[in-house]
Amino acid sequence: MMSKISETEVRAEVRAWLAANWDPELSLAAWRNKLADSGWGMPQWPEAWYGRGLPMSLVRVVDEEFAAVGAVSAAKSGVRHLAAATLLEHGSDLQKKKFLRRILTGEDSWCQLFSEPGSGSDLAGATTRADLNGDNWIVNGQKVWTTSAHHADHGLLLARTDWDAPKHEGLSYFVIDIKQPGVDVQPLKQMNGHASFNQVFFTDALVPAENLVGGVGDGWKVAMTTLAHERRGADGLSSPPRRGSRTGRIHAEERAELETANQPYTWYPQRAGRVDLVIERAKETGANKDPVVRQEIAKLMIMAKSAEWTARRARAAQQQGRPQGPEGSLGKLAASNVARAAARVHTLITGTEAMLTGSASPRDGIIAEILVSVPAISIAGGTDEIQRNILAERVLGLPKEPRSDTGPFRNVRKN
Amino acid sequence: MMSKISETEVRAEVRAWLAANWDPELSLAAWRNKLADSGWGMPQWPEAWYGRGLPMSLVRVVDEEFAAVGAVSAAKSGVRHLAAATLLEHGSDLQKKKFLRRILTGEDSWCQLFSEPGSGSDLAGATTRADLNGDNWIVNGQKVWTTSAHHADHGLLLARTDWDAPKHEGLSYFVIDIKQPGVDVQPLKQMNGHASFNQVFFTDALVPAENLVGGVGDGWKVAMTTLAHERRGADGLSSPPRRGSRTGRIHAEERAELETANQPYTWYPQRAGRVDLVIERAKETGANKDPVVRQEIAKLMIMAKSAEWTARRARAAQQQGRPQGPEGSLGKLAASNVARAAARVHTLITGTEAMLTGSASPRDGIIAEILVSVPAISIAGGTDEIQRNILAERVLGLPKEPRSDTGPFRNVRKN
Amino acid sequence: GGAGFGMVELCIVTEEMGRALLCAPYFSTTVLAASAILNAGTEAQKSRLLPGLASGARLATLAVTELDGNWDPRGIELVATPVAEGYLLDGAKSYVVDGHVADLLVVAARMAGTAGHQGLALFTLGADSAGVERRLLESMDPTRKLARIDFHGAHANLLGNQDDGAQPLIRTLDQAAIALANEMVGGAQAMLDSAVDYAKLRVQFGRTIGSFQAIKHKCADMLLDVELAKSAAYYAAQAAAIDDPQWPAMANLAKAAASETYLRTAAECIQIHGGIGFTWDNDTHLWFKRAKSSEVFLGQPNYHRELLMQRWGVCVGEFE
Amino acid sequence: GGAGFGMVELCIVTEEMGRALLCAPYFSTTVLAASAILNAGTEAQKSRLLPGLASGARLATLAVTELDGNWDPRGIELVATPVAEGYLLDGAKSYVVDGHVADLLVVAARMAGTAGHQGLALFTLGADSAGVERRLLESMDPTRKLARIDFHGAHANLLGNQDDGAQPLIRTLDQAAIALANEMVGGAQAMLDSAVDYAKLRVQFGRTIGSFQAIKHKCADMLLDVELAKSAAYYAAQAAAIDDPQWPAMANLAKAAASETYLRTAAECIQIHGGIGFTWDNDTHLWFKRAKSSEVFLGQPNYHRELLMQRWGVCVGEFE
Repeated sequence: MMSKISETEVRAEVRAWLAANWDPELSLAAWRNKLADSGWGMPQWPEAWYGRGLPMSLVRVVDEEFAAVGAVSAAKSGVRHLAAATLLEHGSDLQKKKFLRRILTGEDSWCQLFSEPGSGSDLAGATTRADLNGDNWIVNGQKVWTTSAHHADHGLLLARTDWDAPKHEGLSYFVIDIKQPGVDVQPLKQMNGHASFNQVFFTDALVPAENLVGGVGDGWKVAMTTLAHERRGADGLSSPPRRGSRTGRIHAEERAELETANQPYTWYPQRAGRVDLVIERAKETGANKDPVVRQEIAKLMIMAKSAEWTARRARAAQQQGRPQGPEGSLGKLAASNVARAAARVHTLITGTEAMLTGSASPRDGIIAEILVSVPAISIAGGTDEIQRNILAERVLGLPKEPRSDTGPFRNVRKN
Repeated sequence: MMSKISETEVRAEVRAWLAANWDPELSLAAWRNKLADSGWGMPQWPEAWYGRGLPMSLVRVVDEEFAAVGAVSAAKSGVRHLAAATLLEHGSDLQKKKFLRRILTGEDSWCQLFSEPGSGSDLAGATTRADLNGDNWIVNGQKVWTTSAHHADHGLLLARTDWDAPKHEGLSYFVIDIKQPGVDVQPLKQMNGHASFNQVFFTDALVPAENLVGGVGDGWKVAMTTLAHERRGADGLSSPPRRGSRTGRIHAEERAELETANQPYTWYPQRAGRVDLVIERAKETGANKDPVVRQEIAKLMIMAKSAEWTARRARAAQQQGRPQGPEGSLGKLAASNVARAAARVHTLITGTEAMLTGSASPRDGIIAEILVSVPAISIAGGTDEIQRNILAERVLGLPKEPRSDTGPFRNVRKN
Repeated sequence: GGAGFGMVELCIVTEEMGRALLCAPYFSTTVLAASAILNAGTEAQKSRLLPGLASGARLATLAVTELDGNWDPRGIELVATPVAEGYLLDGAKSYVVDGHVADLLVVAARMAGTAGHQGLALFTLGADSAGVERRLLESMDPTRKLARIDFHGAHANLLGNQDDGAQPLIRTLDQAAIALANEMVGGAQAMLDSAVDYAKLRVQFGRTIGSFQAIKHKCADMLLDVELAKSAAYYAAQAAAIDDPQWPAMANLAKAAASETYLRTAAECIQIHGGIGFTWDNDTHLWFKRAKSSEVFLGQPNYHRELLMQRWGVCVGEFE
Repeated sequence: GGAGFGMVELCIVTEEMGRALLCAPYFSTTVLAASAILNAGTEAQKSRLLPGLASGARLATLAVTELDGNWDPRGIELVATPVAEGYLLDGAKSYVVDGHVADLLVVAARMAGTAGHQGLALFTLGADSAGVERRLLESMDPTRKLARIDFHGAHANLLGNQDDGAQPLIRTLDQAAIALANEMVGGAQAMLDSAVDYAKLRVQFGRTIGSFQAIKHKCADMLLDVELAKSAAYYAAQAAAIDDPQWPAMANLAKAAASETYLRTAAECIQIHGGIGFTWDNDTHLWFKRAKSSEVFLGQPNYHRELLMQRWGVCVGEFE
């Protein structure tokens, strides 16, 4: 009953506020500052911090009302929302004050500085070091696989502050200013020609002591929060479709923002194998007349559909309250199998033309991009081997392997 | 030059001896005792022990002459020849005297008592114990996967004599008399209905001290000799085809001997998948008209042929002097893949009839026997997983895993 | 009403039976025969025939496949000839589940001189009728008994009315494929559980074998395999229950998915058990044989994959 | 003489080139064009054309496939029309290896009004002849350059005599398939070596990743895969060398085996390298792209498997 009432109240309140304030001719920043001040941009956030402390069930109502008038939302894309979630949970008031507003106005963009050349699967093996010197931490080392670092303002940095503690206990978590001389951002080109990631080199880069998130040595715990939100984000909770016209200054600015945000991800659908194209392609090439090809298409579609329905079952279980757990690895592993199978079937269908690439090749090069992008899916975001370990240990309860990385990190074998 | 001459000599000598002694109306035992006395039965054995100390190159000559007149050879089948090879290398003179003659006359048959329910892949983890009591070792425990133990006279026994030594160093090797009250032999029925193996239970079984082969604690080293000869035997060095008639008492006795020896192995071809039947079956069922089936047949045949040629390349390399090494595991692993694929293709070809078994089912039940026998090939004689370890470590030189079974065996975790 | 009344409940039962490898004649009587009667029978026939089957008083089965083991109804050759009252059946059926013990037989036959889907209909008769000759076949899977049944002018009644043609039979086979898929994922789950339990128990080289990555990753792949096949089987049952127009295609999808998964999982379960898993006294082989027999029962995976492609209109289907 | 004069030597070279990923125009000039001339040419033509190719003074290639990428000679549509002296070629070829740099073109064409294997023949002409239009294609594999070549009444000479028909061309394609199979196993070996070397070097969780069973077993499977494909490629080369009547079927077998193996091995090599293996600066992708392109070059595995079955008489072959 209670929530029923407040739902009506909330709907009335937000509707009134939008009627009074929404204006497509405002600048993106101006509008989002209104959102920050009113708390309607992130209604689930605490009232103290640009929110209204609403339960998620009511956030949906606010989203619906925003959608109804086509109002632009607070900035949510990319690492930004991971930064916000992490700071809300572990950040100091000073840090929240410094960063949260410009996160949700979208004026600042953020990147994640966890992976290193020497620690990919083994994230906690980071060797980028931070040493306290007076009021500053001095950072030296290298990070990699950083999305959009080249136009980020701040980075979420995992660095080692104690070499005598065990691996997971010697790490600390910082917010680092990317736009400083000690930080050098280089693009990293992939085998499919895209450069969606960066390498980031630190040479005596500075982090003010006040930018330490959580305590010294709490880095791994804080990073887990970031990663948990990243996983949840991967589930892709989509907002309701927006009604209303898309004209007006603010929409133009938002489109530009989204374009920049999505630029690194244009090849991701190809990485997943573009199962959606398989049957069309079979028909347009005439490969559908070959019973051998049909068998392979069927095997692929059976796997892909089953994976889709497995994800659906997992979500249903979550909605019945079960936390999104290691089952996530099921979807990740299934996605790898599906993508590899899809690449095989696309080759089978495309035949000799699969030797070509670029705009003159099938589907303006999309097919070729599938073939050279699929190898990434079983690596990025945790290799298939890591996913199998997670499933075996956390879902099936099989014992861990004997560890070789215990004791002081200083003495642990490294690259 | 030298060997050229002695080849002629050997040929003349054996030919003369056969002319004077070969008589198909002799009893098998009588004839083979002549072979033992003359040394022509095992010409590669030392002169002191029923042989003539000939190099393998000349043994071929002797085989040819035996074949030419159709003379029966010394008993070689089964575990017998492993026992002889092991005793020749590690046995005491007393042991050679006691056992070798009746091995090559075929009057005694032998079995191998290595595997245990608790130590399959991990052979050195044997827990069957032998404790010295006066002039006898008292044996207690259980062995399994023993071929033909039910009509064996002696067994090659691997048992633990020291529980404080590390795993491989606490084992000793014995010749045990199977026909004694303390030894209970039970058949072990498999999922395909055959019972080719036995379980052997020891309850205070006795082994005279003089039957210890090698020293106390040398068991693993001695067992390695047995296993090496077993592997070599698996290569199947076949003798030249025998000419001459097959009539006469001795041939009847030999046929009976062979039948007994081969009885446990009748299903082994089915275990390997019977690739030889695939194309015939496709033609007789009309499945060859289905392009989808043809693809699967082709995949199978390509794998099978490639495996066959890989084995041939390995043999060629050995003939050029390279010792038969871990590459053996390649063939073993390939055989598993081929057998599994063959079972799939036989099912695909046979269709609904694959639900049947017995004499009324396709090929008098052979197809059904393939389907329920193939699962054994990736387990027996070392699982696929063990073969992969061998290939990774001994061929590719990848590092071993950290061990969990070092230190006194008493403290090692067991089943 | 609709195709799938009770499909979800039916599939929950078959999944459990598959897991426990129960050998009750449930599949023959309820999944095959009762569904056929529901799909084809007149109201009168339903109320006359179904209660006995529901109560378990009578066992029944459905005879479709003939000596060539073809599951495509167009291959049916057994002929029904109309007589004064009812029909006479002539021909042979094989691979009839529980055909040796069933009291009531539902038989798919065609009118003389017809071909393809034309002229197909379902008939019922008592198994003890004159002109019916039954022989138990020696089946690899001891938990699924099969019979050959010869009909020499055996007197039978038409189920429903003849102009329904092949549809009730096709619908029955699709429903059965979904029920079988659910039975198979139950069996696959049992094999996964058994493999994992053993891997936690069995020690080699001083460690439980479940701590070796080779075994851990094998089990993880089995888990994924089983979860995917379950999703397909459950989805198909749901689709049939709500009479989603896609449900027949989902039957093909689920049957193909579950067949491959069950066999792989059973084989891996034996592999993880090692030698002991190949012995008669270890029950694993019973599931393995059930998996083998289920793989081809109601049609092999490649048959169902081709049907799926045709029903999805990937190619011009000669099927429907 | 025979089909395979020098086949073994040829394949030793291509295997090494595949391993090192050499981009010399060896395959186009020696494996394709020179073989075609040896198979089809008159003695006079051989002694006129081959020395220049052998010395490397002139580059040459063979143009077979057309815009549809079909490797079955029966699909050739490019027409040769006899004129006073020689022939005029009209039509288009594509996927011609090194077609943009070759000096001499060997072209498969058919006489107007013929179909199937009838009326096929090989022709030679200078790449700079009038009526020849060449365009470099954008190929995924930067180490295998491809061109489209259009012929508008270009003047060409018949290679050999016309009544040999398709046989010299078919023989050339079979030889090329064997040479390519050997090139591919060379590449696969390079991928295996690279993966193993990296697995011995790379440390995660305090151990070299090569000490984890997941990686060890992956490498063991790669080893088996590569050894089997090598055996097929070597055997086919031998069979061709001694003109074993089975050799054309062995060409199909080897090409299919090597294609699957090379691609799997390259993909696993990237997987074992992890993220770094997906980067442009890590050379692994060059072998991967070569594997991808080799998989379909001269015909996909399923095409060669079907040919194998037909040549073995498993089914009535429409091929030969």
